[in-house]
Amino acid sequence: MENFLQAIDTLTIRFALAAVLLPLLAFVVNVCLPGKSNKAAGWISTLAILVSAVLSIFVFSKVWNQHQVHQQQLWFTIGETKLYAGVLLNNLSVLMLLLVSLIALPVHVYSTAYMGKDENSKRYFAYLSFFCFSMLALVVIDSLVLFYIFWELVGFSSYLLIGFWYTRSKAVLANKKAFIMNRIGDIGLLAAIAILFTVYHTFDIDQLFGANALVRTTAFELPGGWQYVAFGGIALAVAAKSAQFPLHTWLPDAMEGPTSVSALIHAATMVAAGVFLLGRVYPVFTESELTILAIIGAFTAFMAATIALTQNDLKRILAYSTISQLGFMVMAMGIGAYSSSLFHLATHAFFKCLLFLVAGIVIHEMQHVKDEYKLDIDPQNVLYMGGLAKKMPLTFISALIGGIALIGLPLTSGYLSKDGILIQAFEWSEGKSVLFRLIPFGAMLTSWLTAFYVTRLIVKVFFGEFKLSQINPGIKLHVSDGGWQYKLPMVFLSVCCLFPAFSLNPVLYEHAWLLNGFPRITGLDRVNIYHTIVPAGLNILSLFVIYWAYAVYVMDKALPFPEGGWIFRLSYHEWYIDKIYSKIIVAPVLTLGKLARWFDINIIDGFIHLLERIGIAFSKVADWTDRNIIDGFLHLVASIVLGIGNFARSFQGGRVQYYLFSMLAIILAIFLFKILI
Amino acid sequence: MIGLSDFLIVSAGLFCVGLYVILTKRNAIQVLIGIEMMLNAAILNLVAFGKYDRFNNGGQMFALFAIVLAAATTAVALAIILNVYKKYKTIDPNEIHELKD
Amino acid sequence: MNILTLLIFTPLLFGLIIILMPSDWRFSFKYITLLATLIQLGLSIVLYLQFKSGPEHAGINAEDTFQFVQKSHWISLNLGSLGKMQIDYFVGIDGISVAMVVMSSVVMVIAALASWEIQSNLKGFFSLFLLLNTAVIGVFCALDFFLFYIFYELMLLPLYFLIGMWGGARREYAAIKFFLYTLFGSVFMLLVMIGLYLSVKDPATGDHTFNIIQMMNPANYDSNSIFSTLAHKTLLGMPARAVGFVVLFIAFAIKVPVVPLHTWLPDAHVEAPTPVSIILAGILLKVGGYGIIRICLGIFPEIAVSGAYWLGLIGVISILYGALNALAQRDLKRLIAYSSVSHMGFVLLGIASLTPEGISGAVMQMVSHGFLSTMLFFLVGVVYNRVHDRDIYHFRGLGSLMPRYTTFVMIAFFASLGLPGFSAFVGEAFSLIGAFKSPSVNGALPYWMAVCGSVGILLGAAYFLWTLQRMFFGSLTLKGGEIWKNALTDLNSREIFSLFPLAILALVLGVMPSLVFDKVNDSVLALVHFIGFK
Amino acid sequence: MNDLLPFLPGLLKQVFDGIPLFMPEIYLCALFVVLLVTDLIFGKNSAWICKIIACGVLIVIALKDVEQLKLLLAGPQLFFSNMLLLHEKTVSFKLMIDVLSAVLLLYFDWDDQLASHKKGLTDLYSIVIAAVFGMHLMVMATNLLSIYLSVEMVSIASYLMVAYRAENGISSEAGLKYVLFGGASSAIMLYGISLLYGFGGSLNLFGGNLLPGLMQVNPLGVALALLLFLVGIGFKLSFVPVHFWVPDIYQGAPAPVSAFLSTVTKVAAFGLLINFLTPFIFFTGFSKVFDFGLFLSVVGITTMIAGNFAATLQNNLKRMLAYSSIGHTGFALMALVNFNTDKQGITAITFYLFAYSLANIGAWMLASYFSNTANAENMDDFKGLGFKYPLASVAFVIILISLTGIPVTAGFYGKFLVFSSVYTVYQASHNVWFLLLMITGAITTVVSLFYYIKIPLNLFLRKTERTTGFASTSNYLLISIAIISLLVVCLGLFPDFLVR
Repeated sequence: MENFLQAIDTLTIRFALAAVLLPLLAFVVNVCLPGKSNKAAGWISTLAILVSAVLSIFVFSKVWNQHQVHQQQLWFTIGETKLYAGVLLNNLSVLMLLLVSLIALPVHVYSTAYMGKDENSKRYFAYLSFFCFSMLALVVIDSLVLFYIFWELVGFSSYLLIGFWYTRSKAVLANKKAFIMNRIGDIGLLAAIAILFTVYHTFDIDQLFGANALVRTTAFELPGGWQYVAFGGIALAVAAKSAQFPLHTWLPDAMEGPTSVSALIHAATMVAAGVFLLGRVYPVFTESELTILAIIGAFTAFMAATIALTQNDLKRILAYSTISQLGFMVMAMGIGAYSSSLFHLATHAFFKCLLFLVAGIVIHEMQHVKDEYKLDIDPQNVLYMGGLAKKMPLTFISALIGGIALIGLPLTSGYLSKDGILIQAFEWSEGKSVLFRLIPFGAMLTSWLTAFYVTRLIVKVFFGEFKLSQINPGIKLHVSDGGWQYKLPMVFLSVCCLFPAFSLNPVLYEHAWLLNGFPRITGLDRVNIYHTIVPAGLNILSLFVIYWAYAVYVMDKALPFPEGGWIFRLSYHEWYIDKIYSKIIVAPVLTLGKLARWFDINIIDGFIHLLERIGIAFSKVADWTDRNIIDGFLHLVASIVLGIGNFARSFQGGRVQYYLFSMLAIILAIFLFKILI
Repeated sequence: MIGLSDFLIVSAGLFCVGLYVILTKRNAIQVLIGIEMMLNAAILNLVAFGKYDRFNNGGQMFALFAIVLAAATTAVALAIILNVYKKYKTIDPNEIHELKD
Repeated sequence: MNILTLLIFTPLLFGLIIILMPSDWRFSFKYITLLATLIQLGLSIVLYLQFKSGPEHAGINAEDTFQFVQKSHWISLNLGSLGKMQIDYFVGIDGISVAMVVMSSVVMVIAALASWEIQSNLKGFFSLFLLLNTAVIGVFCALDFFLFYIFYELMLLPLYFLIGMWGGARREYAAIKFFLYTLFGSVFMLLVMIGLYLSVKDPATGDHTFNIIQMMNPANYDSNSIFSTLAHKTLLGMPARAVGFVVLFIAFAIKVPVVPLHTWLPDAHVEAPTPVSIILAGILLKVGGYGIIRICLGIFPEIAVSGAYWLGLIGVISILYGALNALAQRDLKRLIAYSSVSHMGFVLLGIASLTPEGISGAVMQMVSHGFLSTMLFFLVGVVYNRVHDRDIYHFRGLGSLMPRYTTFVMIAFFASLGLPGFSAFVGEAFSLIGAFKSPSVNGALPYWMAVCGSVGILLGAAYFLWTLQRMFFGSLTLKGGEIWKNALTDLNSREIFSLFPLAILALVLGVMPSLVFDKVNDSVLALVHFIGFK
Repeated sequence: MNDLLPFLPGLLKQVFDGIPLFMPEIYLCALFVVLLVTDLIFGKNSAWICKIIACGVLIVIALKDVEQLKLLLAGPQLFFSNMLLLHEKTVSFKLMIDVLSAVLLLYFDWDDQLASHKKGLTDLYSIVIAAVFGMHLMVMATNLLSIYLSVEMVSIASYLMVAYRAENGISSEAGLKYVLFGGASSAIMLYGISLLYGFGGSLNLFGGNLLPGLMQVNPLGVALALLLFLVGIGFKLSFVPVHFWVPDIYQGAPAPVSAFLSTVTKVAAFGLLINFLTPFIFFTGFSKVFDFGLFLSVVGITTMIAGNFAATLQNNLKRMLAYSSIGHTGFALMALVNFNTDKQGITAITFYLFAYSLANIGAWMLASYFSNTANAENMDDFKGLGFKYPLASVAFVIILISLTGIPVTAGFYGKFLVFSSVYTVYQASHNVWFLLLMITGAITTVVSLFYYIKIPLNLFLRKTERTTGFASTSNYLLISIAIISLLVVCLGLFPDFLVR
């Protein structure tokens, strides 16, 4: 029996390894393929990720809620430290394994159509496979050193993909920014790893944070409070990778990459790696450190949501919403809602990926329009869109599902996860001081803001009339949902956004199967009342917000052209609300959003640029020092040498009597010196 | 009575005069004369001291050698000065300074 | 015949052959040189494979644990009451040297390939090249201080001419600067070497000795000699052993180079022809690091311990200062030269940590930098040879014009900035981990140094990515217009043939660092043990 | 007269006893006469015959020198009424002088400037032999009289050599300066000698009561006398402050003569200085009267600095070599500072001087070579010549490297041995001056590189457009340069070959 179990485990490990390595293989094959654009490339990558996904499902089924599987092998020895490389499969890692491969699969299928015609499609798929490899490896490996390696490799592949169109200078600036900001986080992680190693002399994740976590059993204290540097380092790493305040500004810029990439990397998987890291090293944090995380997360969530309100670039809106949702996850980790955080990670991955794919299709079609009529517009600007719902119904429905999930209305997965977080946030703040109450209420407010901007987005894109036609009647819109490579992924992801994928009970988040895979929080008392009030209040108000937004963005334009009766019936009412709220709420909220945006551009980015400038200024100073001080010192030495030489030469005037005189004078001097001493 | 110290004083004076001559005179021959004066000062010393070295008579002997060598040096020097005069039409050592830094 | 001796003198032999051949055959010289380096590489691979690891082969301070030893009398001078001055031809390697020797052999092959671009005065170039090759390998193998010094000095002259005769516009200045800097260091090293020689006695014969290994044993010092560990003699009011350490350190630090002794390096690198830059950056800088480990740490361990703080400080300053300087450069080659300063700073930081992780990391970093700087300089050479310009701002969007070139540049840049999977990551990470470990294990370095060192990684990313962005990405604009566009052809097969192995090596060492660590480990442990953290 | 009669047989016996110890010098005398006679018989064509005879016999004399070692098994020998001393180190100095002179004799007529002298070189050969004879005496002299005699002998010969090319203005000017400066310094030296004689009551350095006598006189007087005396030796060695003549004379004199003055003469002068210093250093307590160690240290340091630093600014090759030879004197003085301890100092200085002389002769030969072929005198003239004359240029590099003291050349071992010997003394005495000497030595080594490297810099690193004005010259010169540079490298690889 024992042997049998071990054999099964070995098989599981092998499958997991295969799932990780297949994309790598696809990467190598793609690199070796001839030509720049090769049809085969897309299918090779897709095939690889398909098999990976299947294997992941198998691995998941073997490990989920069963014993953890951990196998390792000696990698190398340095000094007396042995470094092992191995695979650690527990609930967290198999969940991520499954999630990543399942999200990557539709994105790959989508990409074959979306990027297949690009002249460098081979390179694209090579990069994409490389990313999948790094990401899958990141979630299963068992050593902090390896974790760091793949942590940086996902950042690297994201760098490559953001700058995929390397001739666009904006893309290149964006990928540089992304890499360097991530590097800041990497340094933090490296420092944290090094400090952990210093204290515990191991890099093994299982030993450090596993069942008998060393970080729990052994005191983690260093003189001078350097263990806080470890925490700070991890926080920095999380902030950089998961785009948390103040290192979040790279993510909106990263939207310069292909939209499929944004869907996979910058919405679903890589940016979630920060949350995953928190999940991995969770035991290391103390109460106060967690609170800091919660504050960071809550603030980021709120701030990003306010910014998303006023954005006009389709992808940027989504990017800010991603930041906001990641903030939710980090906050959840901070308040101790470990499982809910991961739950939200999973649900968010699906609906955000879906939304990006939808955005991709829309942008793709807009690009067509732009190319066809040779317009000078930004195909991502939502102000030029509108009325697309009729032309691309499937896309519209998908967007709707994704949007509702993002808002967190019932029947969607988003409801389950997000409400869970909010409820627990209220429970957490129970009995704490008023200041801590800010977090749940802030989160709640953020939810409503989310509802607003999501509605605005969908309305702007899909409702009303096509704006370009309004401006220029000559433009005819003939767009569609696209081929099966577009439809299939959307359908798949849409299904995954609905509640049955996670819980049979559409209302109670606690019944979600996913939550049972992770330790429950014991520290929080269940406060029943929140379980009814919070979802109810939240959703009802959300509905109001949605309607209000709808009214603001559709009816403003729609009023002169009444179409639907129910809109018309409420118009008066709406006008009244609009009149009041636009003064009291909308204006301030929009101003706040603008303010936040301004803050983002001028203060945070400004600070980053300031740092950049300071860095460059320092480098100029260093350069100057090198040229003038250090080499100047050399020149000084040289001139001293020459000076002495010239002095010695000055006697050599060619007059022999002067020579004799100098000689005698010096001898006399020596003699006098002798007399004196 | 002329004692040793008198000789020494005279020789020292001679030496100094010689030195003065070689440093200041604008004529190579005069410089040579200065050198001769210095040599003679030394020779005077030697002879004077030789009085106290009865057994070896080193001083006197040395003096003889020195006189001979001085003559030889002077001969060589004069030959060279002659040569220089042919080339430069002057024997002022200060005028002849093609070799210098 | 001892394999090390073969390894050292094979290039010299070929160099003599080249000298004796008529100049009409000048086109065969490059093949002969390549052959010589390939033979050397073959020998070094044999050496690597036969090298035994294990604590009984650790080397460092135990003479019988060195491998491939050859020891024969070379010079013996009778000096009266001082006894005989006995200088041995004593070569042998341990884990640290084997890494350097193999790395050097590889780099030499690439440098030989890179030197195909040399057009003028081939006989002189290749014979000097091979002479330099001999000297370099000799330095890494010598265990007699005198022999070490001879090889060390022997590197100077060929380099002077290689830079001075085949270099760029300011080659005279660069060559003389390099020569004077290094000679300055080595002349004082000579003084310390003599002092050590007169302080140490071979217990077997009772004569003074230049044996480095015996210099490591405090028992071998004369009780009242200058460098005796017990006598606490002073030189000019300072402890003699500290002075000795500092002098030797300065000599090697010039080679490494550390701030502020580094200004010869950008000049020398920029002016040197590509193969010489490759050798300079790839190998010669390592001579400094190797010397610090073998000689400074080996002979003056207690000073190294007490001075570790300063060593680390200098290392950190080099990391940051070098990186900042690199950020400010607009000459690509100068940028890479400064990046070398920064990268070698990690070596110093790792060594200063005095932990096995740090020192192994430092050795790894040296090996890795050997390959990567070779690659970087080779790549700079490619573009320079085509258009004779290296100004970053004169190029833009090379990525679409020279895709293969850009690929290799990206590999080299990312490997250099410490992307995991490449060797530099392992070197830098473990140097830093050593530095982080140091405060709690031996207190040699404070934490903040490790933290500051880490910032170097960030700066490294900054200047490399910035360069990528400026030169390779974006739309194609060249200062030289169409002429340049035609001149800038993509890599040819010789160039790919040179670069590919380096990229692979950097990758393989990044994935399997055990290839280096397995050989190095025992020696590093022995060294750390010897230094005094027993 | 009658008083002396009883002593005559004894004195004569002393003389005869001394003759076996004086064999090389007797050969030299004979050689001198033979050369004069050959000149008379063969007239103008006698130059090459004289050259062959002179070189051949010098080699024989060198062998005779070696034979003398057998006589010394019993220890050092004083002879000719304690006038001269034969010692192992004097033998090695003599050997050095003979061998180097033989090489230089070969070299004389390869210099085109000298060879074109219309009166031929025969006279010059006899003068050289006379000078060599004087130098033999110098290294053996132990009596103030013999010292003075030998120094003057060499001086007079040197004056003639410097001014040999009477038709050349520069050469005459050099001769004039040399003779005036030399005459003055020898006069000063003689005055010093006379004072020493007066204070000590004896001319004999060894055995006599010179030193005890000096101990009883006012130290200041003794110091003055010694200073005046050292002027004469310093003139030969060219240390500060008696070095002013050097650049002018070396530049003005024919290259082979400068080579002669800067090598052989210096060797002899060092031999003399060692002889002179030995009794003072072994006489306990004399350092209170006059501290030779301190004096030589200070002089050594300033000489190194003055010579090397001034050389950095020179543009004329011969002048640069002149300054560098001043620097080398300073460095050799460093070795002298400590020769009292034991053999090591002497070995060091011997090796150093030989390595220096060898390389320096090579350098002067190259100066001749390039002046012959390309008319190159100044640094600029050397531009790009490396590619035109590769062998000579490579040899030049090797020789300059040896002069700088970089491995693997003889010069490096010279420096190395000197440093080690000073170190030994320092270790024993902890005299800070020795440390300063070493540091100065090290710094000036770096400085010396700065000017030596100028020549390879011009030869190889710079290009020239010049295409005309190249003459062909005797290949013998090139061959001997090559041999010398090879020798320099071989001694660099196996220095024990030389040190017996």
